[in-house]
Amino acid sequence: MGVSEIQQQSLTSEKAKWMYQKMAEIRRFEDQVHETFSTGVLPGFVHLYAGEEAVAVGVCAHLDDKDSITSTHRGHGHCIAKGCDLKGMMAEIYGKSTGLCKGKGGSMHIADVSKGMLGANGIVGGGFPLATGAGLSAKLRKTGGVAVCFFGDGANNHGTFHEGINMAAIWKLPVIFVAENNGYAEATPFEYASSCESISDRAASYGIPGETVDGKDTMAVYEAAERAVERARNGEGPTLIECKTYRNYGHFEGDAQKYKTNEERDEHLKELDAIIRFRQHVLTTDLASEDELHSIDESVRKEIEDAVEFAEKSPMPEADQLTTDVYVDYQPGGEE
Amino acid sequence: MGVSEIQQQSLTSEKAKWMYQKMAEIRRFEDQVHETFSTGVLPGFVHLYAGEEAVAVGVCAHLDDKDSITSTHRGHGHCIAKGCDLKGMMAEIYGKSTGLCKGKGGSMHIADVSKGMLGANGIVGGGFPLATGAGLSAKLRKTGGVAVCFFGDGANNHGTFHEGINMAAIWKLPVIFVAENNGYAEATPFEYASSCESISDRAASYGIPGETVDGKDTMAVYEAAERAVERARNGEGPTLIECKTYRNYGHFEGDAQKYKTNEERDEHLKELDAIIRFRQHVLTTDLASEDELHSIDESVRKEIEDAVEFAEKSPMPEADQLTTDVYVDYQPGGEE
Amino acid sequence: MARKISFSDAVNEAMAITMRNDEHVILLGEDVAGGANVDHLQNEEAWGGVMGVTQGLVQEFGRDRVLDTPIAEAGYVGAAVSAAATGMRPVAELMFNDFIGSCLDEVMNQGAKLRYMFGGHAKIPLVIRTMHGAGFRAAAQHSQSLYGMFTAIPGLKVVVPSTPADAKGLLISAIEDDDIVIFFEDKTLYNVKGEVPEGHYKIPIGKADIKREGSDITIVAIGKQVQTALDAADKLAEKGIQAEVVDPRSLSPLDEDTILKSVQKTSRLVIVDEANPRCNAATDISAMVADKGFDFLDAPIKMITAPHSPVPFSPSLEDLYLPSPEKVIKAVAELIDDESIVAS
Amino acid sequence: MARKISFSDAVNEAMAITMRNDEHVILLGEDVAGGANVDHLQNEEAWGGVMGVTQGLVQEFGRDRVLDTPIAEAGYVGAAVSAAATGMRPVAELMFNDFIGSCLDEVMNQGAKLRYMFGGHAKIPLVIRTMHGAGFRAAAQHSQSLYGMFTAIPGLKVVVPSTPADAKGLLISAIEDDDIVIFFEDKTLYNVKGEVPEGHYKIPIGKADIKREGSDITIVAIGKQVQTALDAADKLAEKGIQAEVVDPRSLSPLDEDTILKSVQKTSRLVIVDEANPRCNAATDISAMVADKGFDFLDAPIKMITAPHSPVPFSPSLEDLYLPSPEKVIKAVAELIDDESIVAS
Ligand SMILES: Cc1ncc(C[n+]2csc(CCOP(=O)(O)OP(=O)(O)O)c2C)c(N)n1
Ligand SMILES: Cc1ncc(C[n+]2csc(CCOP(=O)(O)OP(=O)(O)O)c2C)c(N)n1
Ligand SMILES: [Mg+2]
Ligand SMILES: [Mg+2]
Repeated sequence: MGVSEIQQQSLTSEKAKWMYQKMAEIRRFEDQVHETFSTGVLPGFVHLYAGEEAVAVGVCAHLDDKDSITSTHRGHGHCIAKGCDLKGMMAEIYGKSTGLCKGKGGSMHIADVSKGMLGANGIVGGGFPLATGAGLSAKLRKTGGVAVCFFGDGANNHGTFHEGINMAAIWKLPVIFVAENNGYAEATPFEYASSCESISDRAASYGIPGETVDGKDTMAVYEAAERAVERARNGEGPTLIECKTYRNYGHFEGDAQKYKTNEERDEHLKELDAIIRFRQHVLTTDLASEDELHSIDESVRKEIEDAVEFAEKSPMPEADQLTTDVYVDYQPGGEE
Repeated sequence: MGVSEIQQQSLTSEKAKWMYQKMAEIRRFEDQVHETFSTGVLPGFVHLYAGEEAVAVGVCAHLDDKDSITSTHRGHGHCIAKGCDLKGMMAEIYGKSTGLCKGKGGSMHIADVSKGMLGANGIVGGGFPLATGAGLSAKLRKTGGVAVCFFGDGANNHGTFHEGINMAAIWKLPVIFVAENNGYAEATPFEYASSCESISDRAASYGIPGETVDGKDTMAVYEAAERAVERARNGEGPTLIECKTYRNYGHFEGDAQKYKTNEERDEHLKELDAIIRFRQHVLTTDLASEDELHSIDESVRKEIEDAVEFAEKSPMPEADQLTTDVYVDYQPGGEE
Repeated sequence: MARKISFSDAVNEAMAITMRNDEHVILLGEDVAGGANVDHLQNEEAWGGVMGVTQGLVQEFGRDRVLDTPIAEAGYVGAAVSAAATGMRPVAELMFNDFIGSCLDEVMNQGAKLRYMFGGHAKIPLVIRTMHGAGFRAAAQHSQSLYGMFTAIPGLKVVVPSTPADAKGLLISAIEDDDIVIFFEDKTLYNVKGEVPEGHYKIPIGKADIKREGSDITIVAIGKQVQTALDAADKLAEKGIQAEVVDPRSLSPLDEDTILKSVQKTSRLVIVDEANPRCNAATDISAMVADKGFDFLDAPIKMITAPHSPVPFSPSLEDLYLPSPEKVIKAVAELIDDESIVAS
Repeated sequence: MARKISFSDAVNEAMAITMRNDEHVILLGEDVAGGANVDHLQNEEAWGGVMGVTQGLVQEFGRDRVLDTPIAEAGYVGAAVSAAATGMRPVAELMFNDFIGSCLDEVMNQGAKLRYMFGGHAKIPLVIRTMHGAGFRAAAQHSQSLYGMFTAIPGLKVVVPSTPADAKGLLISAIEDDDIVIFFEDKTLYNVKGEVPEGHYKIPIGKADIKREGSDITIVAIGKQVQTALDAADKLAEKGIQAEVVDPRSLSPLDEDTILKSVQKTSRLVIVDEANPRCNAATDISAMVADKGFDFLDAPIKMITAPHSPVPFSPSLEDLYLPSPEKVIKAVAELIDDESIVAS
């Protein structure tokens, strides 16, 4: 975890604290959802991002509202890192009318287009073409924005990976493809399903740079993303970054995780933990003080409590919401 | 065009003559269809293989009926190289009841499953999963067979390329992926649409061997295919071979070919012509005599004439054929 | 009395039995076993399907016949098509029917058409098992009921069972069938238990089943909605109205005769289909009756379906989205022109 | 009298006009220009679409706005969806509607659902132009009419024009619409000429058009089959039967009122739809009338469609596959119960 020169230049104290805060928010948000889910209150499929915080935050640290991201079924972390409102997110997961999507989307479809968050996505591989299109749009509209596609190791074998990256490459679009290689797609190991050793090896197929970083080393992700975003903003085209990471929970809530070993879990949940490591880094490099981080921890705890309270107290959507928002200019009649 | 040792060992005089014959059949068949099409007799879209004979023949020289191939919209050459009946093919292109598919398929869907020819295909990229499945089937049924997927440079950017090859690779299936890079997909150059320099570069994504050969050098294709088929039969998994080639005619009959230059056409139709070069090779290496080749030319001419006559004289399918062959065990009622 | 097992176990049994009988039957799909290449698992599954429906099969048949695939629906469904064309009898699992978006070409343009395009010189003995249905709070991309889309495609057979016993007998028929069969399993039915015969038995594809006899009105219902119809019928019976509940069981082929005979008897028809309302199985059946059974009808044909909207996530909305016995009863009241039926 | 131009030119004009008015309108698809990166072509097209429909546009608008794509339907249709969600107004060309097999997810699970799943906080002003229809000897994978599949999907609008003037006015409406519109062009109509107004005009999506007035029977026909219906109507007129021909023009939304009013007037309905017969637009319209217009009907609702088979290649079979005026007349004769109509 050496402190390179680039990073010393680019990472301000303010940004470091923002990153720490976002990582803490993600972790606490997910731990909270995990706990609440176990009580049976939450509907549907929920996929938690805990453990992978360094990826979403290390990348989104370089983005602002004019930049877009596409996400996955495991999208809470991307949402938080891209600035989505925690209360609106939590309410959405509860299916409440105050949710970011009025309760119509749920965990797998949280979005906030105004923030450039183009949606969690229930379809594996769904994000590649969307990110490419957002990059095309940014280029044509000359916004200076970039698009980031977060995707899993499982998605790396879907046809849309190939089509999306190839198109971004031939058109030199400002897109960054960020693989979150957490070792498993559901219960299937990366090594079984993928014929490549590293996902970044596949960059060569598209004549673009590819690199693999320790995805639990926040600074490593941050630096790789910095290079890629700069390339994209300079009109040099896409980059593929593979972040080796690990999800702390199961594929979704309810997964017995028979495919994991105790050793790997222990290692990842303890010494390899991204937040512990980033905290250490920030302290060592004097980017923030113990006190500052402590007060962030406290405020995050409060934020999440508030979000839960907000979600719990919010009403469910009313019946008249069922067929609104299907079209812009008309509402299909119900069947009764 | 050096004569390597392998090739001297493997290419018998008999096989060389068979190859010459098949190449001549393809060329003459396609020239004939081109001519007939211009008279307005032939229905539909017709994509001609003339110019690319070395690929289909150089590969299929290593196959027999237990081996399968998948083909493309430009399928006549693959059909002939895999042993489909010329009369049945021609009748099919005319839409006659005596066609290989009873006139129901047409040029884009000629097939003869008994010969391992799993169909021309109107869907670009349609062949990748099918070839992988045929390879899986051969492996599970332990037939010793291999499957070959012929595909174009345009298809190389379709998602099925990625999915099919990845699956064949992880399961080490006996499949050979043969790119026919004729420089264009319809009116779009390979270099524009593909972010790779060579299609074979993409083999690295799948941890399999990839090589590029002069696809108009029959022996180069033959040798590359020999290595790949051996690898496949030995259970070592798939190979990707890119054959650089050229189509003598337009994308389909009726294409003005504005995207080609006169120089490239001249070069390809004359000094680079695969049949002229293979003829030369066969004579130089004494695999056949001038007389033998001449009599092959004559018999091929006769064969094609017979095929045309057969097709012309054959009847159109009867009305009762409209809804047969949809299901194995019942015939859906017509709407009158 | 036969033993009672769950819908999920019935489906599992059908696979186990056919796999024992014919070594060409293989399963493939995402995590149908799970844990491939995991040292401590070997021939032990990690999952046995996302809902556990294929549990135990890799233990019995090994990983060559219970094949975990990459997330590549076009790849493995297309592979299953040609494996079928070349001598295998695969059962491919498309985890959610919504994922047809990633492999429609392989089903519609390859699988369904090969036999016809090849002039009958091919057969594709393939089953695609897939999960459908709303009510699971799985939101818009994991809750659709797309059997109408498949019914529209010539060359496919489409089966939508509503009970464990039907599921088992129909799945055995599907696997032994020489055509492609798309086999729909409602995710909210998996835990429902019912009497299921032991061993090998077949229910023919293309035969509707009268789930309840009645003389006053015909209710044709699909999949899980058969239960909605039966619940409505129970309540109607309390009001003296005898509803006949017809379960088509397969939508392609459709057993037109059984439906028409019932309408001939009752003169009134309500169709319950939880799919979106346009170009769906409900309209298909209605149109068939409006043509061939017009003279039997004394009243309009009513359809109870989902509205023309994606499936909402929020439980409050999703419950409204689905058909219900109340909605069915309301439609019946309209047809019988007796509002008092709805009242209580 | 307005000038006469072809259907193809009418479509082309609609694109040119909207592109001039709004720089956010771009075209993308395979060979919409053709010849990208070819030295001697530059901003000159090689093709301008496989049927030449987009000819001249790259010359006027340049390659940034008339964008040739790789053969990657999921890629570029998906890209068009998010480009639309982020401020562009793309017109993506899916060369043949059959290729939806390669990009259904992008249309059905992304494009059509994003707005709803995002609680209304997104709009997708995207048009997908696509070719459909049999009769071109293009065989099973290039001849389907799949508008029923799209009509079934909430979130999409579906337009199927039958004349050059409708095509232009509807395509302008589609491009200026804030929802996804799937715009169907029958490949056998491209050379058909008709009067087409100059300049910018819109025909509203969701308004049917009565292509011929009549009082004895209603014929609802879709796309190219409007002409089949008109031909049948001419022959029926010779026998003294006045058929009203209704062209829905858009299937989603469907102008139910115009259809119902016509049936109210004529009491009889035939629907002509060249799609395969199951779960198609014909059954959809029939079922709508069998519900909401039942009391108007004096006879069964007949549907003239293709049979339940893939599109055959052979001309002799393909001609039988398609609806024809004769088939329509035969259906009318049945409904009016006068076999003498068919005789000559
Ligand atoms: C097209 C498609 N196929 C399958 C699924 C079911 N599914 C949901 S998540 C998942 C695994 C994804 O693995 P990966 O991409 O590695 O992401 P991770 O869950 O590890 O973050 C699968 C198979 C899906 N949602 N979409
Ligand atoms: C999925 C799909 N997309 C588009 C087409 C239309 N199309 C037919 S052939 C072709 C070009 C194919 O190019 P290539 O793969 O290089 O093969 P070639 O024609 O050069 O042999 C295209 C775009 C198609 N048939 N299928
Ligand atoms: Mg993963
Ligand atoms: Mg090519």
